[in-house]
Amino acid sequence: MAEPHHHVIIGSGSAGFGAAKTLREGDPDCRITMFTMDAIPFYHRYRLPEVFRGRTDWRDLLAKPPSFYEENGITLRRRCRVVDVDGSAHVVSLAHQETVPFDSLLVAAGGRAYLPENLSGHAHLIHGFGSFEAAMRVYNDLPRGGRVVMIGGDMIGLDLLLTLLDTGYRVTLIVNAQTFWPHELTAEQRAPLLEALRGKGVDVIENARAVGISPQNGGAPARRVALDDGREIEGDVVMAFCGLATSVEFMLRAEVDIERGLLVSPELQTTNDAIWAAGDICQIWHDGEKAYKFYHGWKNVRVMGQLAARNILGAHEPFDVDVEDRIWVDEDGEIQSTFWTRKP
Amino acid sequence: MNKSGTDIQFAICGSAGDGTIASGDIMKRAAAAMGFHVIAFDVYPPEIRGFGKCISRIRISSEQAYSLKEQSDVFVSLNDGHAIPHVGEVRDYGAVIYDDHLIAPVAEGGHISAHIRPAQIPYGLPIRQISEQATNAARSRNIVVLGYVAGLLDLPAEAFRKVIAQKFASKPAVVTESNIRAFDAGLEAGRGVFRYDDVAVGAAPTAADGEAVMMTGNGAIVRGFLEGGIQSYFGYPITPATSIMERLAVELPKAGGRFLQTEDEIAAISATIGAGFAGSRAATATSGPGLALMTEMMGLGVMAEVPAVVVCSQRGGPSTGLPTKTEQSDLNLAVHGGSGDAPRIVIAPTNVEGCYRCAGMAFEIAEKYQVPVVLLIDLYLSNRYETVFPSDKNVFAPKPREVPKVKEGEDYKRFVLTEDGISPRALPGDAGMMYTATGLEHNELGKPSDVLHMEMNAKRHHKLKSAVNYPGLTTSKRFGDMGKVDVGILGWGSTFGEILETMFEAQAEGISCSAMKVVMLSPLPEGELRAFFDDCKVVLVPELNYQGQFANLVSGAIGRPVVRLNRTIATPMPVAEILSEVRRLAAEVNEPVAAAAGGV
Amino acid sequence: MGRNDSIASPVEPVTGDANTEGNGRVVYSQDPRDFGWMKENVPCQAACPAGTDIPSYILAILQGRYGDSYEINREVNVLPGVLGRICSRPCENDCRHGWPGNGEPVSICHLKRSAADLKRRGHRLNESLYGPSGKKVAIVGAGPAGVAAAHDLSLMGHDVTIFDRETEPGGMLAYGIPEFRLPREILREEIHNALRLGVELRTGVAIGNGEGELPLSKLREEFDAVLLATGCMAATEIPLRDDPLGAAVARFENVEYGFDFLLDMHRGVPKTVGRRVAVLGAGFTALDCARVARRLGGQEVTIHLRTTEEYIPVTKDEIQEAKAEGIRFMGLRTPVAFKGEGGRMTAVEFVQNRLGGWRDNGRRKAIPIEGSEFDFECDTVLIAIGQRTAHEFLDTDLELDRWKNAAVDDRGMTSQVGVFAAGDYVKGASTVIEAVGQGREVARSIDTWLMGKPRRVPAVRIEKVEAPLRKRAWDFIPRTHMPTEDIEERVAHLTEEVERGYDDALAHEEAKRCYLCNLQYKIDIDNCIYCRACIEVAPKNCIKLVEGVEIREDGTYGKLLETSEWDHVGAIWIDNVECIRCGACYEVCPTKCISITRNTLCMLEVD
Amino acid sequence: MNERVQPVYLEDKLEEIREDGHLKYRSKSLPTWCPGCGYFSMADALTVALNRLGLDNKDVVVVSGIGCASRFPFFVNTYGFHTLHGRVLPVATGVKIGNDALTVIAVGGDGDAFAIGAGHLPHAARRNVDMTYLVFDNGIYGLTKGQTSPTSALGFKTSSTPYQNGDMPVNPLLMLLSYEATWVGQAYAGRPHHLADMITQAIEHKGFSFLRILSPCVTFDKTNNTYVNLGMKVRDLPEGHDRSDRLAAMARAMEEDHPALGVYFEEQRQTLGEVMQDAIDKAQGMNLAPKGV
Repeated sequence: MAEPHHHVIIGSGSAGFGAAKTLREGDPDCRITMFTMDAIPFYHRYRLPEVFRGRTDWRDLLAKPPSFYEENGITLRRRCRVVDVDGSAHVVSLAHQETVPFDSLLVAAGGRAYLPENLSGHAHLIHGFGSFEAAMRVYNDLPRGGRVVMIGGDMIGLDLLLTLLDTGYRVTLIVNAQTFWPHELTAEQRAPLLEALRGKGVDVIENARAVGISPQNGGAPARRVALDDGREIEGDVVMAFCGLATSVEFMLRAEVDIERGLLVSPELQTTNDAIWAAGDICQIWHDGEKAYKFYHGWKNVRVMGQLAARNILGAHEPFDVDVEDRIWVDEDGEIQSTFWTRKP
Repeated sequence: MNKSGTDIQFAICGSAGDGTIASGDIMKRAAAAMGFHVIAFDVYPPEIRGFGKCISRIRISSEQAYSLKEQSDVFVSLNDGHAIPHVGEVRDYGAVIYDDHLIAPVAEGGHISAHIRPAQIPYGLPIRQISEQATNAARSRNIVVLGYVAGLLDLPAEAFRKVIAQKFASKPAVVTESNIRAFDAGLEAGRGVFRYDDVAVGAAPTAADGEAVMMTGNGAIVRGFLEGGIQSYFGYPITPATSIMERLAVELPKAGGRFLQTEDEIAAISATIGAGFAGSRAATATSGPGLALMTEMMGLGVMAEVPAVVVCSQRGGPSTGLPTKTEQSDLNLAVHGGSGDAPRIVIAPTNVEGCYRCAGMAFEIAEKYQVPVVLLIDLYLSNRYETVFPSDKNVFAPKPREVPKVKEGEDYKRFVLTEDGISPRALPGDAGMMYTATGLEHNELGKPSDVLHMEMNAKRHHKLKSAVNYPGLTTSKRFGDMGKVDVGILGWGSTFGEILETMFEAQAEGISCSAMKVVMLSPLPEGELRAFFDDCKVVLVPELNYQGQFANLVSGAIGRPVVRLNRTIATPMPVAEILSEVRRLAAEVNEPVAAAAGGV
Repeated sequence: MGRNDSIASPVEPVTGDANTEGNGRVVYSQDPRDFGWMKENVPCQAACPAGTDIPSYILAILQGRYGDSYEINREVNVLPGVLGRICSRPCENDCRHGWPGNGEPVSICHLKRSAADLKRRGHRLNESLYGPSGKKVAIVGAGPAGVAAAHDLSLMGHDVTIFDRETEPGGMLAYGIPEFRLPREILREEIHNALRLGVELRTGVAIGNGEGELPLSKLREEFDAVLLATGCMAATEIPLRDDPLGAAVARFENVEYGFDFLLDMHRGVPKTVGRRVAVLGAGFTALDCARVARRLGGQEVTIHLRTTEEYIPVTKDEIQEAKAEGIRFMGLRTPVAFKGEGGRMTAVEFVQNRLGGWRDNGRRKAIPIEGSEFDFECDTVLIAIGQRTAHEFLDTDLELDRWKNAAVDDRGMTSQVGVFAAGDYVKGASTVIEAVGQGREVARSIDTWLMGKPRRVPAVRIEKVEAPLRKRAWDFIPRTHMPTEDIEERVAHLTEEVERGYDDALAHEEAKRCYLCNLQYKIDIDNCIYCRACIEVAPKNCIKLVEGVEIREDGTYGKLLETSEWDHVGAIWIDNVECIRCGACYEVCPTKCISITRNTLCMLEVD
Repeated sequence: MNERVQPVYLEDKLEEIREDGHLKYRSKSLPTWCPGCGYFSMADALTVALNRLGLDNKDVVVVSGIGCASRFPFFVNTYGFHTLHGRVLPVATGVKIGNDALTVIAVGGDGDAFAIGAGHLPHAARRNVDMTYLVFDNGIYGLTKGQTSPTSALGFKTSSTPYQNGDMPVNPLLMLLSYEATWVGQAYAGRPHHLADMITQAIEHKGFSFLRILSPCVTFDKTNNTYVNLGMKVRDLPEGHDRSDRLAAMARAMEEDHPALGVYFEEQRQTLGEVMQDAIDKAQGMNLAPKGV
C-alpha cells in the first residue's frame, strides 16, 4: 500500500484551516499536517476584539473545537516555526530541528503586523493584537474605561477600535498611510470615514506622526506618545495597526519566486510545482495588470485557502483577481468594506 | 475530591540521566513545602544505566488524594523519545512543556510537538539553551523546566529554591548555586508566558498539625524504620526497593546504625536474620525475585522465631518480569512462600502514611511475635510520594526489652509453650540463657526433636493471632457508606487508593457502596472481613494480579464469594475500570433476576 | 629390673641412671592406684595366691616364648610344671574371659603346663642372686610351701636347709596326688631346680620328739630362723551318728581315710579296692581317691556329696574327667553310719539332704531331712572329707588358732620368735598354689626379719606397648580342651598321665584367648577429641563418659561416675574392669590418643 | 616414636580438666556426629580455644549452616544459630553486625562453604568481617550420605559420581588467599592440640579468619581422606614461612599433595565493623543528602 499523499500546510489561519478542511473533504485518505506558530487551533483573528465583550476564554473563539482536527485527521502542529523549505527534496524544516517531508505544500503563513520604521525602537511599548494572547494582554493592561492610542488603524485595528468604543473605552487614533489598510485611499476618500469615526467618539489625530513612545513608570496612564508636531498624547495602551508585512525568509530555498510575498499563479501555485500559497503571504498574478498583487482581507484569504486546496487536489481554478475593493460609510454611519465584514 | 480546591498532577518524563526523577523530587518537595498534599510516583527504566525512560508523576492537592490521576495536568518532556508515548495522558487544556530548540535533527514525528493533541496546550522553550546560558551546561535542564513551571503557574519560587538547596546540600556550594540559577532562568522564561491552559493552582490548604513531609513509600519506610529504632540494614539492589537501601546507606549511619550492601538477597535476609538473632533491629528490602530467594531464610526466621523485617516491593512478575512496573502478584509468596507451615506477619500498607506507620511499628511487632514481618508494598507505593504528617517521634521508639528470667538451676526454655504462644526471648550476651536457634523442629529448650512438632506448629500459628489487634496498627478499615450497601470494594496495598477514589465517585453517582482495606494479610482480620461481607450485597476485589491472589486468600479464609477485577497492565488500576465494574455490579444487585442469572 | 627401665616417682631408682634408661618407655610406680588397678584388672593374678603374672606368661606363649613364659611363672612359683597340672586354678574362676557374657575362662593352667612342657630342651633358668647373707634358715617340710620359701630365701643369699620326714621331697605333691595327674619326674625336676642354688635337702629326717627325730628346739638353736611348713598331715575324722570322731572307721577293714589311702600308696604300700567303691567327700582328694579306685579295679565308683556337684571345690574339668572315667557323683547325702558285720562294712547309711542357705565361701548348706535315712551298699569306702594339721612333732608350745592351725602374725611369725609358719600349716588344708604363695610370702618376711629391713619392695612396672597385641576375633575362639588319654588306657594304667598337654598349635590358639588383662588401655585426655569412635567399636560397655571416679580408702579406684551431660564429661575413659583388651578402640582412635601399657607387679630392690 | 610413659590418673586429670575450665563451653547434649568424626576435634578444640581466650560463654555465638556441622552449635555452651545450607557466613555477618561485642564463630563443611555457600565466601573475606570461619573439609557430603563435594578428589567414586569424580576440586586456601582474607590457616582434625592453637589464633585475629580443617569422613570415605592417609600426608609449614607474603602463601597452598598445617597468611586491615563505625563517624560529622528518593 502506497504511502498516503502528505499535504503540508504552513499556517493555520483562515487560509490554512480552510485549505485543510477542503483537502480532507476532497481526499479522505491523504495526510494533512498543518504548522502554526500559534498555541491554539484556528480562530478568526478578527474576532479577537470580542475579548472586550467578555469572551476571554480562547475556546470561545475557536472556529472548530480541538476535537475537530482529530476527527478529521488533521495534524495540527502548533508552536511550530518553519525555518526552511527544501523545494527539491520536498521537506519542511522546523525550528526545533524536525524535518517533515511533503508531497504538496501550501504556504499560508500570513503576515505579521507591520510597524513603521520610526517606531520600531519603541516596539516593546506597543501592544500587539496579532494573537489571542496579545489581545488578552491589551485587555488586561487596559483599565476599565481607559484609553488606547492607536497608530495607523487598518481594517483590523478599526474593528478593535469600534469594539473598544462599544465597550466603554476611549481611543485616540493617529492617522497615517496605513489607516484603512488594505484599502488604499486618497485623502478625500478617507475623510468621511474619519468623520464617521469621530462621530463615534474617537479622538482622530491627523497630519501628525508619532515619533516616540515613553512609559510612565508607575503612573497612569501608562504611555505617553510624542508627536512630530510636539504634542504629547497619553494613553493606557499604545497599539499600532499598520497593515501586514510578510515573512518569507523560510521560503528562500524553496525554489519559488518571491517578491514581497510568494509569487503564485491565479491557481495559487508557486513556481515550484509542489508548492502552493494562499492568504496574506502570496502575490497573485494579475494577468490584466501584469503584476503580482496581494489580496488581503479575510474573505479573500478564505477563498484562497479553499481554492488552493482544490487546485492541489487537481482542480485548475483561478482566483478571481478582480475582486471588488471598496470601503464606505453606510447609512447607519457604520464603515463597510468589501474585504471586511464586522460581526459584532 | 473537592473540585474547587487544587488538584493538579504533574508529570515529568525524560531519560535516565536527564535528572527527571530529581526534578520530580524537587517539585513534590516544593509542593509539600507549600502545604499541598502530594502523591507522586516515579517510573524508572529497567536499564541499568543509560537512556531508559523515567517518569515522575506528582499529584498535588489541597485535600488528601488517594491515588494518582490517570491524566496529568502538566507534562514536561525532557526527552521526547520517551515522552511522546505519554503525552496523551495530558488532559485537555493541560500543559505540555518541551524543548523546542533541539540540537540534533529529528525525523518527522520525532519531536513531541507532533504528538500534542489539539486540546493540549504546548509550551515550547529552549530548555537546553536556557540551562546552558544559566549554568554553562545542559545538565540543569531538569531544573530549568521546574523554574519554567513555577514561572508559568506562578508557584512560589522560594519553596523550590529551598528544596533545591536542600537537595544539593551535600555537594559543593557551586552546584546549588548553579541549579538555583537554572531554576531562576526557567522561572524567568515561564513567567509572563501567556497561558492557554486552564491549570489552576489555588492557595495551599492551611497547614495540618505538625510538619508535613514529602515521602515516597520507600522513604516513609525508611523514616518509619529510623524512628522505630532500626539498628542494622542489609540490602541488595533491586527495583523498586533499591531506594530504601540507598537512603538507609546515608541515614542509618547518622543514627549510629550499621548498613551493609550484601552480595545477594539471600545474604541480605541471612544477615538480617542473623542480626535479629543477635538482638539488633534489622531489616532488609527487596522485590518479588528477591523475596523468592529469601523465602527459605524467612522460613528459618519463622522456625527459629527470630524477628526480622522484610520489605517486599512488588513489581511485575513472574521471574524478572516487569522490573519497573507495578503489580500485586507477590501476595502468595509473601503470605505462603516457603516450605512447610510457616506463618508470618504480612502487613501491606495502602499509602505512604501507612508505609511510615507500619515500618515504624514493624520492629516492635516482629520482636513481640518473634517472627519475620513482611511489609508488602509495590512499586507504585514504593516510588510514589505523598505528604505524610509524621507522628511524634517517640511513638515508634523502641520499648525497653524485658530480659527473660530463669530460676537458678533451671534451664532456659527458649521455646517454652505458653498460653499466648510467645516465649520470652534471650539475646546473645544475656548471661545464663545460652541456647541455639535452629531451623530444625525443636523442643522447648530449642533442641532438635520431633516430639513436639504439632505443639510447636500450633504455637507458631497461635502466637500471631493477636497481631490483628495490635494496638495502634490499622489492620483493616472500612470507608464510605456504613451499614448495608449494594457494593463493597475490598482491596489491599496501593490499589486501595484507586478503590477509594472509585468509591467517592460511585457515591457521587448515587451508588450505595463501601470500601474496605485490609492491611494485615497474615494473619487476616477475619472477623472484620466477615462483617464487611455481611453488609455488602456483592464484594468486588480489584487487584493488580492475574490470579486474584487476595481474593483467593480472603475467600479461602472466610468462605465467601467475591467478584474479581484483575488487571496486569503494568500500571496502577484505572479508577475508570473499577468504577465501571462497580456500576455494573450495582445495577446487577438491584436487578435480582439478572443477578441470579449472573450467578455472582 | 631391666636395663631399659626408668623409675617414676615416688620410687627412686635403685640402680642405674634414670636419665639414660629406656627413653622413658618403662616406669615403676608405687602409687596405690596402680596397685589397685593391678588387683582389680588382672583378676587371674589377683586370684592367684602366688600372684602369678598370668597375662605375661600367656603372652609369652602367644609369642612362642615358652621359656620366657616358664620363667615368668617361676618368678613367683618355682613349680610351674607341677601347678600347670594340678593347680586348683582360682585364676580361672576369676578369669575375665569367664565373666558373664565373655565366654569361658582361659585355660590358664593348661597354658602354664604348656610353658613347662614346650620350653626348649635345655632351657636355662634365669635368676638373679643376692650375695650370701650369712644367715641360716631351717625349713620343716619339703612340700610346696617349703620348697617355694627355700628357693626364695636361697636367692636372697641365705643358707637354707629343708627337713622332711619322707624320702622324697614334695610333700603332698609326691604323696597325695596320683601320678596320673602329676608325673613324678616333673615334680622332681622342678624341686631340683628350686633347690639347686644351694639349699640343703635333708629327707628322711623327721622333726619331733621321738626317737631319731630332730627336736624343733634344736633347729631354733642352729638356725637364725625356722620355717614350719608341715602342711596338714592328718585326715579329718568323719563325724557319724553317735560317733563324732568316726571311731567306726577303724572297725571295718574296707573303710579307710583317703588321705592315708593315697599316702600309703605313694609310699609303696600296695592298695586294693572292692568292686563297688564309695568315696565320701567333695574335694580333690575325694576325686583322686575315686579315680585311683577306678584304676585299681573299682567298677562302680561313686562319690557322695553333701550338696551337689555344682557346689564342690574342684574344677569342672576334674569332674568331667572323673565322670569320663565312669565315676558317678551322688549328691545330697550325708553319711551317718557304716553298716556291716565283723570287720567288714557292707553299706553306708546316708541321710538325705536338701539344699539350704549359702555359706560364706559360696557354697550351699546341706540340711538333713529327718527320717530319710537309707543304706548304700558298697565294698570299699574311702573317706575324703578333709585334712588337718598335726602338732605332735612340736617340742615347744606354739600358739594355735581356733581351727587348730598355727597362729602367725602378719609377718608369718608364730608365737615363738624366729619361728615362722606357712602353707597348710597355717592355712589349714588348702591348695598347692596357696602353699607356694605362702612360701614365697613368708620367705620375704623372713628375709626382712633377718636383715632388719625390707630389701625388696613391690612396685608396678609400667611399660609402653605399641599395639594391642590382640585381635578382636580371638575373643571368639572357644576354650581349647585338654587332650586326654582314652578312657580304656587310663583305667588300665595307674600312673599314666591322663592329660597329654597342649602341643604348640593348641597352646598358641589358647594363648590367643587371653585378654592380656595386664595391658592398661588409657585415653590421653589431652589428645582426646571426645569423638567416641572408641565407644562405637567397644565390644562392651567398657568405654565411658566420665565425670568422676570413686576413690576407695586405699586410694584405689572404685566405680567410674558416668554422665551423659556433655559439659560434665571430663574424660572419655576406658573402664579397664570392663575392658577385654580387644584393641578395637586403639585401632580407631583418630588422634591415637589411646595408650597401652603393660602393667606388671614386680619387686624393686631397695638400698 | 619414643613417647615417654607418664602414668596419668583419672581423678587428677579430671580435676585438671575441671579447673582448666573448658568444659563450661560444652553444652549438655552429647555430640551426635559419627563416632570418630573430626568435628569432635573441632568442637573440643573450640572449647579449648574459647577457654584460653577467656571468653564469656554468653558473648560467643556459634553459627552453622547445614551439613554435618549443623548441630555444632548444640554442642557448645554458647549462643548458637543453626541456619540454612550455605548461609552461615551471611547469617554470621548479621550476628556480628547486630552485636559487635559478640565473638562470632562460623562453622561449616566443604559443601556449605565451597558449593552452595561459595558465593558468600569472597564477600565475608573481602569485607574482613571480624569473625572466624572454621571449615571442616572432608571432601564429601556426609549428612546426605556420601556424595561428591567441591573438594572431592579427582577420580573419587561417590554415590553421585559412581564412575568417578571428574570435577577438579577447588583449592580452598587459594580461594581465600585470593579473596583477600586477612587470616588463612590450615589444621588437621587428627592434631587436636595444633587445631586448638590454630583456632585460638584465628579467633584472636581481628578480622576474617579462615581455618580449613582437614578431616576424614569416617563413615562415607574409607579410601580417600582417612585418618591414616591424611595423617601421613600432612606436614607443618616450613619454619621461616613468611605469613605476610601472600604469594608465598599461595605457592604453599598449591602443594596439595602434602598439605601443610599452620598459618599461611595474616595481615591487619580495617574490619567491616570498623568500616561501619567509620561510616557512622563520617555520617554524624557530615550532612550527606540521600540519593534518589
